[in-house]
Amino acid sequence: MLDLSVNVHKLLLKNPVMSASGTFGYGIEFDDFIDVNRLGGILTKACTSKNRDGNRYPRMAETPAGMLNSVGLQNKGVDYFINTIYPKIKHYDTHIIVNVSDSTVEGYMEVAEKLNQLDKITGIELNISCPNVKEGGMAFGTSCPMAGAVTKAVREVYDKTMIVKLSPNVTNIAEIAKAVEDEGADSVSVINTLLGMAIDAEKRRPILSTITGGLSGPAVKPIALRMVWQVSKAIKIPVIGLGGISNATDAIEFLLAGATAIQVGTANFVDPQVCIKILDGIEEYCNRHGVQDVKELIGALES
Amino acid sequence: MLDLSVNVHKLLLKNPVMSASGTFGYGIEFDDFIDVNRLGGILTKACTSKNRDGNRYPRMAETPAGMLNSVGLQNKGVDYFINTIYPKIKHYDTHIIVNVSDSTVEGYMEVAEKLNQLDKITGIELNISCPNVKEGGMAFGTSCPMAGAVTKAVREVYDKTMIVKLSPNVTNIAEIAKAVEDEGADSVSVINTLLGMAIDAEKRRPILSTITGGLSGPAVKPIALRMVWQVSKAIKIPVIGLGGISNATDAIEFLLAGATAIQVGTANFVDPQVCIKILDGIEEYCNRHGVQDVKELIGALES
Amino acid sequence: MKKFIHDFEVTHNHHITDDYFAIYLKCPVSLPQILPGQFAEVLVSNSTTTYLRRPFSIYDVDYKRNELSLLIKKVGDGTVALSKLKEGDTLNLIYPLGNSFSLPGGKKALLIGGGVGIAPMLLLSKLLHEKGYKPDILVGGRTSNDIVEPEKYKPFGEVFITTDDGSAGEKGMVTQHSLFSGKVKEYSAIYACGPDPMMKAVARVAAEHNIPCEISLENTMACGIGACLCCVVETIDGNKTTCIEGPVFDTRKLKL
Amino acid sequence: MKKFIHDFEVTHNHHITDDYFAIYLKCPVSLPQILPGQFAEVLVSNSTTTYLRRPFSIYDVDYKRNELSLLIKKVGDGTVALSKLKEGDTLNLIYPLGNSFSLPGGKKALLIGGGVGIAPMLLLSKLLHEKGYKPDILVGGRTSNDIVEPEKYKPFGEVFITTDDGSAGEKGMVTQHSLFSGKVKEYSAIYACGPDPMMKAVARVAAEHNIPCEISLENTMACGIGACLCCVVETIDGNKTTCIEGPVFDTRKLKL
Ligand SMILES: Cc1cc2nc3c(=O)[nH]c(=O)nc-3n(C[C@H](O)[C@H](O)[C@H](O)COP(=O)(O)OP(=O)(O)OC[C@H]3O[C@@H](n4cnc5c(N)ncnc54)[C@H](O)[C@@H]3O)c2cc1C
Ligand SMILES: Cc1cc2nc3c(=O)[nH]c(=O)nc-3n(C[C@H](O)[C@H](O)[C@H](O)COP(=O)(O)OP(=O)(O)OC[C@H]3O[C@@H](n4cnc5c(N)ncnc54)[C@H](O)[C@@H]3O)c2cc1C
Ligand SMILES: Cc1cc2nc3c(=O)[nH]c(=O)nc-3n(C[C@H](O)[C@H](O)[C@H](O)COP(=O)(O)O)c2cc1C
Ligand SMILES: Cc1cc2nc3c(=O)[nH]c(=O)nc-3n(C[C@H](O)[C@H](O)[C@H](O)COP(=O)(O)O)c2cc1C
Ligand code: FES
Ligand code: FES
Repeated sequence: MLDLSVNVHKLLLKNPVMSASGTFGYGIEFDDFIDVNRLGGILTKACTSKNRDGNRYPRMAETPAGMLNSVGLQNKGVDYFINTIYPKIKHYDTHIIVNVSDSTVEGYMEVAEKLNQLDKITGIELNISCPNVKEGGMAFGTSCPMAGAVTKAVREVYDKTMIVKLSPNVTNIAEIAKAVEDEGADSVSVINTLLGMAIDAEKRRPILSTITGGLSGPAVKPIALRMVWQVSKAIKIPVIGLGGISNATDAIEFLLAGATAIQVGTANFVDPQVCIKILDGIEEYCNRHGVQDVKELIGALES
Repeated sequence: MLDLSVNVHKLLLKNPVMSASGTFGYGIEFDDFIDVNRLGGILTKACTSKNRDGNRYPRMAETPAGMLNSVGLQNKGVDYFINTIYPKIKHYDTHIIVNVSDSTVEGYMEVAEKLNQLDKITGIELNISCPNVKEGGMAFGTSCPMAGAVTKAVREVYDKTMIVKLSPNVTNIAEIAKAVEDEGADSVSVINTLLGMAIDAEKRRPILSTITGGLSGPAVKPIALRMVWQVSKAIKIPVIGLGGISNATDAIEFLLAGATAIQVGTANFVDPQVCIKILDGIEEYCNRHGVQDVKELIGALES
Repeated sequence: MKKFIHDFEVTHNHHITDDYFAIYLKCPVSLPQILPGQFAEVLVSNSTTTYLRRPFSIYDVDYKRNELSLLIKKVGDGTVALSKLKEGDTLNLIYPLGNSFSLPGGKKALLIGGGVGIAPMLLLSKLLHEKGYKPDILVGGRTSNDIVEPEKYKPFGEVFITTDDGSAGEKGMVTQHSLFSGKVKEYSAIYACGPDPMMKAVARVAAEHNIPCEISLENTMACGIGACLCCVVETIDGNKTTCIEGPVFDTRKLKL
Repeated sequence: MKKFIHDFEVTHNHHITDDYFAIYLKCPVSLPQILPGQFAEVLVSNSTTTYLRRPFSIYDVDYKRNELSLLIKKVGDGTVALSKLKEGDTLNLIYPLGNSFSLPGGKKALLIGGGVGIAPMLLLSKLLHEKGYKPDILVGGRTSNDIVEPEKYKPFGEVFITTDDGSAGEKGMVTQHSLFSGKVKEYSAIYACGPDPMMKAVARVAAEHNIPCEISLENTMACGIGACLCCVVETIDGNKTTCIEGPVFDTRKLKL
């Protein structure tokens, strides 16, 4: 029997395939297309201490093999999440991990502390890498002291599995990974979006209301893969890989590079069934290669 | 009459379209396909103080809307360039700018000093951003002090136009741009390749002999455009934009973002006539938009 | 409403003019019910430069033949690639997406389509006609070339035409059509779809005459299913997704 | 040799087996002379996941009809997309690229093709035949399904076949064919194209018998015209580009 399960710190995932924050709603949006319960986990869209309207439209631009977004953390705040959304999603038989964002350390702490009370939220992902907000966001993720500080502060109020999501917009991502590992992160997810820009040449204007936005999709895969490889060599806690994963081959590449689990983001927009196809494809790959336990693939790159 | 000329420091380019280093050979390779003299300039492949074999095969991997390369500065050294290549290319009626690389500051200086003697080499481009060599290369381009130091040293031995080519693999590219401006760079080119990786899932091995390589092509365009915009706001010397430019619309986006001229790289592999198509397309755009002087477009982004 | 994802078969790709084409698609299973104003997210698999799906209103539905059609204007690489599909090719659709128009309060309604914005008005005029309403259909375009298949609407209501250059119908913008000086007050609802400036003008005129007005927006979308929050429009109740809470909005709710 | 870039018209896409197809292409102008072993860089414009051009040996040339053909094995998205092209479609080629095989020192020569590696051997056998040489053509494959159009070579020489599983011809690898125990010493040249391990084995056997041997390499390429230096192979004289200084190399020069 093929064992597809993996461990991200205390979380036992039934398989390594999760959905990425901000690209999968709360899972519900995909109920018509797939059995969400089959996934290893769901990362919800960002949750902040207060209601946020997000940025003005336009918030997205297609780019070669990818897209830019500047949604800007639109959500109704942690209390709304707890009262209105949580009841609708807690039936899922998979790990529900909430992506936590804010502009201040106190804000991150407030959200984490409140989520700590929810039984079916088995972990959080600290988003210290959002390029689309004026304050906080990516700034936390691009310096070791700030990344360490927010990790440390949230660690004090949060008991369960705490994943820290790293920004790729840095000179040395392994350094940042070490900083958050030192301050108590249980896992890191690599990568958030790369800061990019799109221009409408005819109108001579930026396409996004925010001028710059976050790049995602297949275009970023080579960069994400390199960063997962660098980070997984530098730290001991599990790495969750993401960035452009669109099929099972991509997913396996991330496992080989050192990821314990993977997340699928933008590809969900192109094919809402892609997560399940990736899962089935990983199984097929394991069977074809005589792999009995998917954990054998983690970091198994020969070089 | 439409004026397509632009000034990169002392260089008067007949138009803003140049070929990017390492993707256009010495120009000769394209003689069968286009009239190379029509270009604003040619950037030669990297020239180092000594002969270099480059990295082992495989040196390239296709990626979504792009490619990774790890050629690793293969060239026969500056003396061979002067004696054997220069005589074959000096007839071109366009600016020939040599891309200068090395592993040590002294190496850069040696190459620059020798090139300073060649009449028809009207400028050099300091490549402080090559991700594909073990020593030097990108390391120079990812810290302000090192970028400043090599710029300063070469400035002392080189009189003509000195462009410094920046690495995108940094947290803050504007800072590096300022550092090289302060040390005497006449212009910067933005961007070199992004560090990426590709894996062969079936063989469980990296595709490139060097494991990681430099990402280029349309995939990187949104990142390059953002960096050109950031850099051109931060410094006063002209910015040359490149990264994924594949058609006239792309080129115009870079001009609008603040580039004085542009370079076309990987797109030459897909269409060896693309530089001329871009040039014709810019002309068509200007005519259609009532632009009499292409310089009007530089930094003309409304926001 | 449940959403589906299916591989449709192209039964016919009808090139109407150089710029417009209608593509007829056979569903591999029984078509679910489709409401006027709903759209599909189409996967363009024959273009090297198109990554995300493209949203198109559902133009017509033939439940008997299990077919639906899309009316498309060539504006970029994705739509040009779709125009090249041939009989027998496959097209993957996520559908039916979005909300629908609400029924008018009285008998008469005005349906306005600008250019390819006319697409959702076909199903709407059909439905209104079936339910015993009296729709007038006003089709606007820049030139006569932008007045696409106006005869399709004839069975369901009276058709009026305007063009910017007067090459067909009355000259001027849709809101300058004589309907607006004449019988406009008889309408108990105005429905419109088209370019932004036209939508704003229609909303203004509707407000002036105090007629309920719904417009269908064409915000750029990444997912089409409410997952990405890219397609939002500002309303008096905050940001709403165009793909789930729209594309049809009451103009009084929008911050236009 | 001057290189060209042209839009060819697909005149026929011949599906030989599930895995192999030959695509016939008409040149819009007079075809330049094409040497055996030369290749073309093909732009795949009907695949969303293929960015760079793909190199293929030129299989056959018909100067009278102004046509050339490519023999292609489906291995990934690019080749699968090419297999879907239909008569009348357009295909952009940069060609003719690379060097060619040199003529044998004596009358008899052995041409070896493994799988789709047989492609460049057709023009070569034709040329040798024309010039009065006596080529033997040895075609190897995993199974009989990988022995593609062997009849094409019959007019120009004697054809021998091996398959790994013995489903056609002799069983075993090409270098195990009885030719190598028998008349191998009569050959004054061996030419080969195929998978890496086969090339190594052929080079070894040729060296043992002291027969000059040229192989055609299939290094991955980005540009095909000597501009990128991605396709290099290590030789005793340093790195050489496969696209310009190859794809044909004397095995004694290679560090295999
Ligand atoms: C709900 C909805 C229903 C639609 N119904 C139809 C329909 O029935 N028929 C039809 O032809 N089109 C319709 N559209 C618009 C259609 O989606 C776009 O024309 C299409 O996505 C363009 O794709 P492309 O690759 O050809 O162009 P691109 O290369 O993506 O873009 C070409 C140009 O068109 C502009 N553009 C692209 N998408 C949009 C958009 N959504 N709104 C405004 N400008 C845009 C771009 O800015 C660019 O200038 C609808 C859009 C929405 C959101
Ligand atoms: C000079 C030359 C001549 C060639 N002649 C022919 C020919 O006549 N007929 C033919 O069918 N093929 C030929 N090839 C190989 C052909 O170029 C590749 O099969 C093709 O590029 C694969 O494209 P793809 O998109 O289908 O596969 P990809 O998706 O790019 O790759 C699919 C698989 O094939 C492997 N692959 C891709 N390219 C190569 C390569 N060049 N060498 C080895 N493995 C590769 C990849 O690693 C991957 O595992 C030739 C190659 C060269 C360099
Ligand atoms: C529309 C959109 C919204 C996103 N929102 C969030 C978010 O709220 N929090 C977060 O940590 N990442 C967010 N991301 C980043 C993704 O989770 C992911 O890190 C990134 O898109 C790279 O993965 P991909 O290429 O598979 O999409 C968002 C991405 C997209 C495209
Ligand atoms: C095969 C290859 C070789 C390159 N060699 C060099 C080089 O020698 N020196 C250099 O400064 N940049 C080199 N580059 C980087 C390009 O000049 C350019 O900065 C980069 O590819 C981004 O532009 P593009 O996306 O248009 O290709 C090389 C790029 C490629 C693809
Ligand atoms: S398009 Fe994604 S939420 Fe509407
Ligand atoms: S493929 Fe570019 S040099 Fe050979």
